[in-house]
Amino acid sequence: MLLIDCPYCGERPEIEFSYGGEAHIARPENPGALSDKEWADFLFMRGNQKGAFRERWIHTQGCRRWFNVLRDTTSHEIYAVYKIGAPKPPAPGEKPVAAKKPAAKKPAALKKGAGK
Amino acid sequence: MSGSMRLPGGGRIDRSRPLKFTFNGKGYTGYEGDTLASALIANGVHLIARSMKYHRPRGLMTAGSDEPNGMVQLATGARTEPNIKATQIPLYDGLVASSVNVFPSVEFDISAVNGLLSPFMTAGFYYKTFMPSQAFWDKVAEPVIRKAAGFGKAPTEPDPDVYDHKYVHCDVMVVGAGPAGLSAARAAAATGARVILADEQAEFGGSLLTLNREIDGKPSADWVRSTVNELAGHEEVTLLKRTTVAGLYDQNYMVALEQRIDDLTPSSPANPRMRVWHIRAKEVILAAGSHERPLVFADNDRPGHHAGRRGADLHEPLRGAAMQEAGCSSPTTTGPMRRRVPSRRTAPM
Amino acid sequence: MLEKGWIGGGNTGRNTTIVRSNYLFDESAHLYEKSLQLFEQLSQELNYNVMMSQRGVMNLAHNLHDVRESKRRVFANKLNGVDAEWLEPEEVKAFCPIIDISPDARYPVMGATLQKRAGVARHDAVAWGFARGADARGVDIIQNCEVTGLRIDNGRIVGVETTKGFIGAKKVGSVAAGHTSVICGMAGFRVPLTSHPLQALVSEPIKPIHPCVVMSNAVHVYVSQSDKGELVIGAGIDAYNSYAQRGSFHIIEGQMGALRELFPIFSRLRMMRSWGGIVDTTPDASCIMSKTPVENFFINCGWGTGGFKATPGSGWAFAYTIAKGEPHPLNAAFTLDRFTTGALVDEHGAAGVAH
Amino acid sequence: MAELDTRARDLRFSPLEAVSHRLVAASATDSVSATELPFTTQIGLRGDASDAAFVKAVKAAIGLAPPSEACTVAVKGDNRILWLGPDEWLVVAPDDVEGALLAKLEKGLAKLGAVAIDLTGNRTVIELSGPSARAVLEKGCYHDMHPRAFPVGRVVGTLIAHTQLFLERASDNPETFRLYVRSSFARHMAEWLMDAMAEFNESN
Repeated sequence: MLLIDCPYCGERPEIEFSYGGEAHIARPENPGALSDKEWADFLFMRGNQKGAFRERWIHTQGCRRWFNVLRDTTSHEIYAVYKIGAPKPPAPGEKPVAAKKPAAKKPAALKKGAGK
Repeated sequence: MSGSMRLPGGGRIDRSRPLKFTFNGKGYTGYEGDTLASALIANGVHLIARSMKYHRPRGLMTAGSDEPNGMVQLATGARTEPNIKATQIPLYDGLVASSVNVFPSVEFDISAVNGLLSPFMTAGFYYKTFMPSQAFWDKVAEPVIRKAAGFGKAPTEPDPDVYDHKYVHCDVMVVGAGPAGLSAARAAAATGARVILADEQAEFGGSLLTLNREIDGKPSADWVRSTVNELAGHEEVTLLKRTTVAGLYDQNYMVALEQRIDDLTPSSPANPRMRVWHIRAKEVILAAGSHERPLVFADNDRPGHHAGRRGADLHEPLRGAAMQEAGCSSPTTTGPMRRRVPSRRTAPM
Repeated sequence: MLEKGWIGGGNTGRNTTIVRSNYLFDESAHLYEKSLQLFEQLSQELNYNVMMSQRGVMNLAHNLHDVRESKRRVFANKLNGVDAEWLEPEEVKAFCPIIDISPDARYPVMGATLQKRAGVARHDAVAWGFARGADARGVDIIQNCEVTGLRIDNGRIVGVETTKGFIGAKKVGSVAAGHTSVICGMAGFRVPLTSHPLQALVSEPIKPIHPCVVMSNAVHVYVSQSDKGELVIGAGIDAYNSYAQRGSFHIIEGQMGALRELFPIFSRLRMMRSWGGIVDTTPDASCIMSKTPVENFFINCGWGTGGFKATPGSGWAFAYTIAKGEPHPLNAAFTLDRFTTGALVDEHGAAGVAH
Repeated sequence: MAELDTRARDLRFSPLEAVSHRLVAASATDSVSATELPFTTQIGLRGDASDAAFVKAVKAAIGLAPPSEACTVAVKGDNRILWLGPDEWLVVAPDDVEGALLAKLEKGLAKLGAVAIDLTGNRTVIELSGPSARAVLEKGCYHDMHPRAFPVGRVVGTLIAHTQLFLERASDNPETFRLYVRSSFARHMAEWLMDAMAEFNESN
């Protein structure tokens, strides 16, 4: 029973979450333009890292939000949790990555003042 | 010869409260505070079981959960349980137990003939035998081997008892309530931390239940009593007796089994027989003490050999003449082992 | 043959020893049936008793959907020459008297498929028997020797780097189960695998009481009794990726609840040991036995939770694949290419465990 | 939506009506008691808490601003707003006002891209109260309910006995918990609670 620090709700038991596999797999902008091999890479091929691994979890029974976890698949130690779109925290021994703008755009409907 | 091995005084039994029990169909008497093991030894019963493969005679080696030999079939009917260590069964009035895996009896066991064949039955011998043909294995050898397999018997009726769960959290989890565990729990509790202290025995004190030492200038038995009282007075301390911590999982998640009813008292939702504790701790202190390890010499598994000094004197000093003790458990070397698991939040200690 | 640990110390020593071939699709049924047939002769062929015990494997149905799926599988199996039969609840009870078939059970037993030729084999004996057989045929088995890199020249493999030095090889086959992604990473390509813990446990030994293998996809438990008398009980995989050979307690706790549901008499038994293996799961719950983007480098992986039962068959087909440089018809469907072509063999139903 | 007329109200039954007498019996103790709080108005809210216009519109309709702090509850009189997620709340109000509240909310939120949806009837509320309430819940809930970890006025989405629910610790009484359980799971939850409460019922 892992203890996962939901970035919205705090530390909660694994049983409240569902697993989403490898993180940071961007859906292709234009799937129709992809070759079969590129599509297979997107759909099926996975890093499956041994050691520090970036993965997605969703707090299914709590706030129902997806987020990312940096976890060691050999020790189950959780190094960091971070919201979708937030800069990647470095893995142990990894150089910090310069902060980028969130890849995912906020849905227009939730933009401040939208529709005004 | 009931009581023939008893000393007139001492030990942790109440001689004013005799209890009747039955082992292998024969009636005996023990006392409140006995385990089945200590009561059997007190009654001069040393042959408890037979080994799995050669059916060698087996007695009691230890006084606790490290017992490798003395497994019995406890109770009967729907409440029967196979392979329970006699050293972990508190005696109760009307207890019924028997040896496992023997026929027709533990004293005269037909399969003991296997022992004579032991030179031919080395480890893994069956991988190279019983296979003149596949059909011989299927029709003859495997059915015979299977019939000989196993120790005790599973019940054949559904379990009438009620069980329970509990999911709890604490700042400090202390496993083992000997001098190290009690000290650690007391230090943690004094800071206001949420503390859980678990010990597999029915009484706290660990090695101090049998050792008479001096701690903080007083006899160790008094120190145990006052420490337990002090702990019980803390609102944030949970004391779990008869509770075995069975697993330490990721991020300090522990599973422990509390034995709540040891006799045949019917259980109910209001009074479950056992309770599984799921514990999430910020810090874990393992103070589980020493573990009896037998010394290696020929026939060290024969009845009458006891490992270490804990074997005989936990429940009652017994006449030691007929016993041999050999082992490498030294309670004095038992220190607290502290396990630190990374925790990003500091315990409010 | 290189092994980073010791023979029988990986998933071979961490499974529940079930052998069966009642898979749904033709491709899988043929492969697993080949394997079962080899298992039936294995002790004699290896001159080593793998203690094959054809006790029968029942797959329980607990709802109408299960019943329809199960019957469909029985028909499919029969068409493929795999022995299979459908049992009504009373027949289930007759075959395995200790099972609870009362209609008021939380998950009532509505019937089961039965493969009588299926059963269990002693897992360590299978590993040691094969090792002895290989050794006798001149194979060098090097234990405690971990592959740390692959030497590739112009897209063609020329050998492996190990903790004990470089070993040159004209052809290399990887059968690294949960670590396949790590090996393929050394070769510079990704595979459609995720590694998960799969937990299992055994009870203390009890006198014989359970006559067969019972599997239930719905309540998620599979249990048999070993030659030593232990109940051998399997669970589903843990949700998360892991190489830690352990999982979370709630998985085996749920497992025990399911076991007690089907077999109320097991309630008072104590469990002796639990453990986890690292299983390599694929998107379609079928294996991969295939050529790779690196010439002369072959992979045999993706068996997920079901590799043990396939051991002789997968070895047989993989040997052919390495020798000929092309897959045998038995494993032609299980190439790496199928994830590009889309010709998946989705055995999630018959795989028996949630992948 | 029109208010319910008297006849329709008489025809309603709550998810736990059939077991209410047993809940009463199981609660015959000073230690812990359970009762259903049936027929509360419940409205789901989605919006951006950093948008002043959204907060203002909610406040105008409910009399309360949606709490921006995670896992907290805002209370005023009979109305409360539970934080469910970073942009999601549950408005809980007395019976039979959903029509009026929704009308007000829809009017205020219409141009903001925010949403108010009637969830009345989706969940019923079980109130568990007494000195042993926490101990009862600890039999089936992995969440740490110690007052240090879960103080008054907090709410979490979690599981009890395999059932998803929102668990609120009342702001006025640390020994009172409210369980917002989906109606179809309410009976299971009530049965589980009665079983778990048995240990604390002296008559057992």
